[in-house]
Amino acid sequence: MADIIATGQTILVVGGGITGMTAALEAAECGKQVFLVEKSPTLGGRTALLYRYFPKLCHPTCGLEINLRRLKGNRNVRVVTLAEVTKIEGKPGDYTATIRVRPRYVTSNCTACGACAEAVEATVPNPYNYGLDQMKAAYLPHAMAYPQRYVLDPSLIGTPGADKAKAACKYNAIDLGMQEETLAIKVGAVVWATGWKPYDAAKIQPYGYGRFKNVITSVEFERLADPHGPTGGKIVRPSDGKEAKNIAFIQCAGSRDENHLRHCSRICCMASLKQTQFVREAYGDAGQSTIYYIDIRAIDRFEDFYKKVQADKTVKFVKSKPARIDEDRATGNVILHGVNTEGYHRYAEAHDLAVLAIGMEPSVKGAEVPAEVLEDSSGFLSLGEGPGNAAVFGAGCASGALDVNRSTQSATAAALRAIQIVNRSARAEG
Amino acid sequence: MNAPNELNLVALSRYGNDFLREVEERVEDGEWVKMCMQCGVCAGSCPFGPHWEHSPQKIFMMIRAGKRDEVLKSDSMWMCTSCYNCVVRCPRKLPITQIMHGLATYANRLGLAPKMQPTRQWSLLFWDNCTKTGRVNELKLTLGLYFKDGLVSGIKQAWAMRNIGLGLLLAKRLNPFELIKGHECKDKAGIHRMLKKAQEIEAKRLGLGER
Amino acid sequence: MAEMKTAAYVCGGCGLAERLNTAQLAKIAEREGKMNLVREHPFLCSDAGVATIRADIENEGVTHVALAACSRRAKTEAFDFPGVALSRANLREGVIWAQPATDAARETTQEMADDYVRMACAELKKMKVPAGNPQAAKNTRLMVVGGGVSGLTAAREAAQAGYEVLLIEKRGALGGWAAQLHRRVPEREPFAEPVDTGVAALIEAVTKDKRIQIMLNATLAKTSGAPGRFSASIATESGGTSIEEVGAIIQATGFTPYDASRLTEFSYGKSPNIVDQAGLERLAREAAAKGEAIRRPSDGAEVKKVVFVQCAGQRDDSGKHLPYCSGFCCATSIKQAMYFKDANHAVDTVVIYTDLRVPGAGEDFYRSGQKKGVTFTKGRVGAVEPNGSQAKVRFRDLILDEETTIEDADLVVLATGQVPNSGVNIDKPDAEDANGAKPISILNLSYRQGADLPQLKQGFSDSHFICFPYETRRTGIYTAGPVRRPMDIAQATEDATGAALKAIQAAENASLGRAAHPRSGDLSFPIVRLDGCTQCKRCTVECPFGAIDEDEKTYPQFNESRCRRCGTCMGACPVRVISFENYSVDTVGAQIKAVEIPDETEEKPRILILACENDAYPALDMAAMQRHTYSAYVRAIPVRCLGSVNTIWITDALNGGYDGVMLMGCKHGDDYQCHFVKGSELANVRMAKIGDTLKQLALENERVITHEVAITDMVRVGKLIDDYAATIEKIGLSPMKGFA
Amino acid sequence: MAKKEYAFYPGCSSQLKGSASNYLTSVNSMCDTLDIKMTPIPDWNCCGASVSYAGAGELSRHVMNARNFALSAEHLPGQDVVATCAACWLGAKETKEKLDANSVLMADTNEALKEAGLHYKGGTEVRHMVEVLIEDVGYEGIAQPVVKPLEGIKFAGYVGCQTNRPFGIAGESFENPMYLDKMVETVGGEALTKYEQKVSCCGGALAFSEPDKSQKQIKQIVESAYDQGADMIVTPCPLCQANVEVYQSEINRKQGTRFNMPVAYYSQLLAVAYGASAKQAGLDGHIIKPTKLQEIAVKVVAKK
Repeated sequence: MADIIATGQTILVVGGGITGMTAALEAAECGKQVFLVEKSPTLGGRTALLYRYFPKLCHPTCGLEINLRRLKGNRNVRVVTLAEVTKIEGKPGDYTATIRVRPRYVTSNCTACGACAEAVEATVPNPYNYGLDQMKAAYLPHAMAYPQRYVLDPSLIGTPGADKAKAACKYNAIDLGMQEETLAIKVGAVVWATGWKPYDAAKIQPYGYGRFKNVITSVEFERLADPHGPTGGKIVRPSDGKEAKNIAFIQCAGSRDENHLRHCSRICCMASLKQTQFVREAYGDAGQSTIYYIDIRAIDRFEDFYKKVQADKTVKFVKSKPARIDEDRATGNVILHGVNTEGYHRYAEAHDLAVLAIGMEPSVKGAEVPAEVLEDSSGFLSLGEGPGNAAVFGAGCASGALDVNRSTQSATAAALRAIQIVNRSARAEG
Repeated sequence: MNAPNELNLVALSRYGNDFLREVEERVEDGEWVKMCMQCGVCAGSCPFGPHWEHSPQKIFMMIRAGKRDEVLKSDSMWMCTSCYNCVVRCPRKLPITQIMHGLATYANRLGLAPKMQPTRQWSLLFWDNCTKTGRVNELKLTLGLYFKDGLVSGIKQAWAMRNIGLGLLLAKRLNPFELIKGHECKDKAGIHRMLKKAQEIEAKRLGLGER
Repeated sequence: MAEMKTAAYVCGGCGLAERLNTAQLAKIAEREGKMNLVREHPFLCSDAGVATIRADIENEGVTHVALAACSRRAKTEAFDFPGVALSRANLREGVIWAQPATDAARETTQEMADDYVRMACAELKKMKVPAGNPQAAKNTRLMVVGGGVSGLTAAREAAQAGYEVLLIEKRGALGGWAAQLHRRVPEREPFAEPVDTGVAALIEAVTKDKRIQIMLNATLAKTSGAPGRFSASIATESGGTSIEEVGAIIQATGFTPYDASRLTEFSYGKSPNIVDQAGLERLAREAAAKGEAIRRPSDGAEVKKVVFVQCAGQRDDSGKHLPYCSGFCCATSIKQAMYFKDANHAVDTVVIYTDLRVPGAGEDFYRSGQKKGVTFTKGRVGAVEPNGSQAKVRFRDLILDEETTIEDADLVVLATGQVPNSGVNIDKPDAEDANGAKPISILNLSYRQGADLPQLKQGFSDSHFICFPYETRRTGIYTAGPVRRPMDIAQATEDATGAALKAIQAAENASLGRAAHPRSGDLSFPIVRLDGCTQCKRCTVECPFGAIDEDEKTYPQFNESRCRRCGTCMGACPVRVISFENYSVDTVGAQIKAVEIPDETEEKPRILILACENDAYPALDMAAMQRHTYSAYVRAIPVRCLGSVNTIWITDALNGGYDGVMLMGCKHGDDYQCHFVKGSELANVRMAKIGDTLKQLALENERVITHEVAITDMVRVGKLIDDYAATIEKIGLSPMKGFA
Repeated sequence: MAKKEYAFYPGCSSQLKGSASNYLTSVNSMCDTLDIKMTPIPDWNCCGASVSYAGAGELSRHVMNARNFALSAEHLPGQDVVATCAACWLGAKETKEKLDANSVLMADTNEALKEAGLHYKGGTEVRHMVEVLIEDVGYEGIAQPVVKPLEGIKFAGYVGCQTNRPFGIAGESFENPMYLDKMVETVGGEALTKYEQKVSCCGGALAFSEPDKSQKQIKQIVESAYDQGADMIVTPCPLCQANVEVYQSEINRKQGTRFNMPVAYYSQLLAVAYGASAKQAGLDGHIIKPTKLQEIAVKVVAKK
C-alpha cells in the first residue's frame, strides 16, 4: 500500500466501516486510486463490534479478515485513520477535499507489542464495548484493528502516564508532540459512507434506559455475547452479574416513532431474532426470550430465519409495543407493562434483562459535514447520486437504514458511480 | 337523552355502515383514528386500563371494522382519567385522550351511551354546574353527585363521606353557604348566550342540526 | 528469472530476543535451512530493518526471503517486496505470545521457534514467484442477459463507465415487468405518492447509448470460455445464431409472478374481479389510458370496495406455495390502494396483512397510505369466494380476535410473490420451479458442472448473501435483481449497478491474469502435470467454481480465469499432479518434513495443525494476542482452504512420526462459512475416509481430528489444542517414530 | 428586581373558600416574597376542566377558555395568563394551541364570544405558576429568600399528570420530571428522587365517579411514599392534593390501612421556607396536618 498521488482520478471514500471498505476495495480492484478516510483509529466500523450476523449466524470479523487481506494486498488504496472530511470544494472530476487528521501519538514504528498499555494505569470508557467496560488509555482498539497500531487517548497526553508509555516503548513509536494536521487532496468523486449510530436510548423515557441498569441496547447486548466483549461472551446482567436467562427484546426502540425516528431501521427485527439464538447458545432450554413487536419485518429470504426462530420453544412472540418498564428493586428484574393487541391481553412480565432493539440514526445527523452532503429530513443521504449533479454518492447506512448485505451492494454501486465520474475526467484529460 | 335518539337515526341513514367516516366527520379529532398502527402502547399506558372492556387501540380497530353499536354503547371511553400517558407515548402522535372524550361525547349526543355510566352522569352534572354560574359550585356538585341516583342512596353516600365533608369544612375548604349562594360570574347571562351560540355552531358544523 | 538466492532474517523485537535464543535460530536457518544469507536484526520491521532486506534484494540478488518474526498477518505493508518469494516463521503470535514466559517453558518454546524457522526455510525453497495467468485475455465487453429494469440499469451504468455492452432480451421489447406497471413506489423523499416508473426514460437512454448493442428476441444457445474470453452463441428469432465475444456476464433474468391459479382457496380465475397485483396494474393502465377510474372488470360497474390480500401464496408453511416473503408486495398494495383513494376518496380500500413489511423510509409511505384513508387490518385470509358480481373475503381479524367476512368487495387483489427465472437447477436438472414449470437453461454454459448458475434453496441464483453479495460460484458471471433475491425496483437498481461494477472488475482482472475475489490479485494459478494424470475426474467434479472442464479424453482442462485459487483441486488429486507456484503439495509437505521429531524417549509429542488461513489461523493469532497459551507441541501451517489439504500431507506426517494431526476449517452445510463455499465440506468428506489410512498404519482414529473453528474462537481454539494434546498423552506417542 | 406581573387565573377550586383555598393562600404569600404581582382576571370563568366534555362538546370548552383570554387581554394587556390549577392550565393551554392552529375554530369561537360582547385576537400566553417559578424566577431566585431551610423533611415529589402531560414543563421528561425534587432541594428539604409514583394518575376527576378504581391508584401513591420513608407528599396540582389527602381516611376505613400522609403544595414549602406563618402558608387547610412544616413555620428567625 504505497503512497499514491491523488488526482482528479482519485476516489475519496469517507468512512471505513464495511460499506466504506467495500466501496474502496471494489473501486481499487477495478484499478482505481482510492483515498479511504476513517474517523476512528481503526477500520471495521460497527460490524466489527457485532458478534454474529443474521441469518447465517456467521462472524463479521471473518468478512473483515478477508477485506483486510484484500486491502493489505492492494497498492491502490491509501488509508488515513483518525481523520474527518471537513470540506469538499470544486466540481465533479475536480474536487479538493479538506481532511482534518487528529494525532494518534503513535507512529508506524509501532509493532503492537503492547508494552505501552502495560505501562499505563489510566483507563477510559471502552467505546468498542459501547462503554460497558474500561480500557487502558494506551490501547489497540480491538483484536482485528487495522492499522494494527496502538493509540494514546488524548486524555493521557500531558500526564505522567504519557511519559510512562513513551518510556516503555522500545521502538521509539510514541510521539507525544504529534499535532493535529490538515490535508487538502484532489479527488474526482466522493463516496460518503459514514454509517450510523444507535439512537440515544435514554430519550425513550418509558423504558428507563439509564435509570434501570438491566435495560440495555441491542448493540450492547451484541458485546455481551461476544468472546472479545466485556464479559468474555457471558450473557450476564449489568446490575449484579447474574446470568440473564429470561430476556425481553423490545422492537422499534426509537424507530417507527414520530417522537423519535420516523423511519423503520430495518435491521432490528432480524437482530433480535438473531440474539434470541445467542440466548439459546448460552443457556439452551433454560433460556427464555420474548420478542415484543409491532410487525416482524423478516423481509424476503430472511423469512426462513424467522420460521426457524418461531420453531424454537424458548422464544415467545408478543404483538405489543410495551408501554413502560418498571424495576423490581428487590430482584433488579425489569417488569414490562403493556397489552398484547392480538385479542387484547394485558401483561406485567418480569425479565432478567430488557434489550432495546435500538433504532438506526445516520451518523451525519448533528455532525459537521460539507455542504455537498445533502440529507433528507431523516438525516439520510438520498440513495444514489448526491445533491444536484455533485459527484458525492451516499452509500450504506448513510443513505438509508440498511443491513450489511444491502450496504455492501450499495457500496459497490456507489463505487461504480464514482468510477463513472473519474473515467469521464480521465477521458477528458485524454 | 339516553335512548337512541333521532340524531342517531339521521346519522345511520347518512353514513350507513361507514362508521370510520362518521367518526372522522363528527368526533373530536376523529380524523386521527385511521393513523393507528395497533402497537398497543395506549392500552398499556392507561391507569384505568384494567377496567376497560376495549382498549383505545382496539376501539380504533373496531371503528375501522364498522362496529358502530359496540363502540358507541361501550363503557370503555368513559374510563379516561385524562392523564395523557397514551398521548405522549403514541408513536403516531394520536391525541387519544381527546378522541376518547370525543367518542364519549358523541355517544352521549346520540343517546347510545350507557345510561347509568357514572362518569357520564358526573360529566353532565359538572358541565351543568359550572355553566349555571360560570364557576363550579363544589358543594352542590358533590351533593349532586351523591344524590344522582335518588334520595336514599344519596343520603347513604353523603353519610359515608361525612368525615371527609367535615374535614374539609373544618379546613375551610368546604363552604356551607355555597348551598344558598356560591361563587358565580357577574356576566352569567353573557356566558349563557355565548354557550348557547357555541352549541348551535357546533351542531351545525357536525350536521347534528339536520333532521 | 534469475536463479534462486535465499535469505533468512531473524528479528529480535517484541521480546523475541528476550524469550528466544535468536543466534541459535539464525544458525538453524543457515545450517539446516541452507539459506544463502542469514541476518539477525533487533527490530526488523523498522525502516532500517526493511532497508537491509531491500539492499540485499538489490545488491545481493536475493530472490527468496524467509522472515523469522511476527505473524504473516502483521506488518504486511512493511514487508512488501514485489517480485520476491516470501515465507514467514510466526515466532511472535505463533510462539512467544502463545507460550508462558517461564523458565520451565523456555526449552519447549525454543523448540517451537526452531521448528518454525526450519519450516519457513523449507517452504521458501519450494516457492516460485507466480508470473500470472498465461491465458489472460483482454476482452472487457460485458454481456447483460435480460432487458428488465435490472438488465437495463446494469447495461446503462456499465456504459456510463465507458464499457461496451451487449444486452440480450428474450422478448420483443425491453422493460420487463416494470414496464407493465402504472406507477411505482417512490424511492425519494417525500415517500408519499406513487411516481412514474421511469422505465420509458431508461429504455430510451439505453437505446440511444452507442456503447450498448441490443439484441431482442434473443436467447443464449451456448456460453463457453472464461472471464475475459467468454464466447456466447446467441439464437435469434430468425433462427440464426451469432457468436459474440465478451469478457464478463451479468444475469438479470428477473422473475415470474407466482401463478395465482395455484391458490384455489382464493378463487383466482373464477371471477375477473379477483386479480393479482400484476392484473391490477393492467387495469390501472387501461383505466389511465381511457382517462377514467378503475372499474369492476366483470361488468364495468363503479368500484366501491377493494380488498388486498397480502402474502397470497407466500410465507407458506404447507409446502404448497412460496415459503419466503417477496419483500415488495406490502408497499405495492399500499401504492395500488392509493390508485383508488387518489381517484375517489370514497372508495373503501382494505389491506389485510399479518406483518406489514415496509422497512426504512417505507414507513413514511405506509403513513401516507393511512393519511389517504387506506384501512389496514391485521388478519389472516382464509378464503376468497365470488359473490355475484362481488366477492366475499373470509378472514380472521387478529386484533379483534374473530372470524369475519367482507361480503361486498368489488375487487380483490392477491399479493402474490416472485419466482426467480434462474434456469436449470444443476443439482436437480429435472426439478420443477415453484410455478410447476420445467425450467429451461438460460446461460447454457458448456461447463462440466452444469448449464446454469448453482441455485440456493428456494431456487434463487447463487450468491454469497452477507459480506460479498455478488460472489457466485461461476467467476465472471454475476446475478442482479430478483433472480437472486426477491426485491423491488429501487433495490434492483442498486443491485444492478453493483453487479455492473463486479463484471467490469472481473474482466479487468482477467485481462491482468489475476484472481477474482476472495484471493483478488493473486497471480498464482493451478499447474497440472497431465502426464501423471489418471483422469479420475475428482478435480473436475470437486472444483467449487466449475473452473475445470474435461477434454474428449476426459483430461482436466483448466480455465485459469475461472479459478479462485482455493486449491481444492490440489487437495482432491490422488496423484498430486496439481500445484500452484507459491502453494503446492511440496511447499506444505516440505514444512511437515522439516519439523524435528524427538524420539519417544523424550516424551515430547508433535501435533500438526493445518488451519484455514482466513478463520482458524487468525483465531490462533488473536488467542496469542490475548496471551491465551496452548500446548507447545503443536506446529501450525496455514492453508488456503481445508479443501486444498491433500491426504498425502497427513499420511506423510503420520509416517514421519507426528503423534496427531488437527485440521481446522470453517463451518460447512447450509449456513456454510467457507470462503470457497465447498472447501471445508469436501475436506470433511475426505477426512471421513482417512480412517482406512490409519488402519493400514495400525494407528488409532484419534490420530487425526477435524474441527470447525470460527475466527472468533480465540478462547476455544486454545482449549481444543490442549484437549487434543491430553488425548494424545492418553493414547500415547505414535509408534511410527524413528521409522521416518 | 423589577416586579413581575401576571394575569392570574385561580380557577374554581383554588379560589377563596374553594376546596384548594389554602393553595391560593400559600401562593399569595409566596408571591409577596418573590415580588410577583398576581392580578386575577376580572370575572374569570371555569375552564370546563377535563371531565365536562360529555355535556360541553368541543367548541363550548374552547369558548369558555377564550372568554378568559379575551377578558385578560382587555383588562390586563400584555400579561401572561398564569394558572395555579393543573386542569385550568391544561384546559386553557389546549384551547390556546387549538385556536392558534385552526382559523375556523377561532372564527366560531369569536362568533360565540360576540354574544358576551367579547373578542379574542389570539396569541395569549398561558402558563402554570410552576413555569413562572422555574423560568422567570429561576432556582437561584427561588433559593434567594429562603430563611428557614426545610431541613430534615423528606418529601415525595408527586408531580401527577396534568402539569406533566401532554405539555409538561420545558426541559422535563414525561416519565421522570425532576423539577419538583429540585424545588424541594432548593428550599433545603430532602427530595426522594426514587419515588416511583411520581407521575402516576390519582384518578383525577374520576375520583368522584369511580371512587374504588381511583382509590386503588391513590393507595399506591401513598404506599410508595411510605416505602420511600417520606414525611409528606408535595404536589403542584389541587386535584391531586385533594384526592390523595382526602381519600386516605376512606382507604383506611375500607382496607384497614393506617395512612396519615400529609400532602402539601410546593407553594406551601416555599412560603414556609420564606418565613411565612402556618396560617399564611395555608397549613391550616389540611385534613392531615403537615406537622413537620408547621414545626418549622413556628420557628422564629430573622426575616431577610
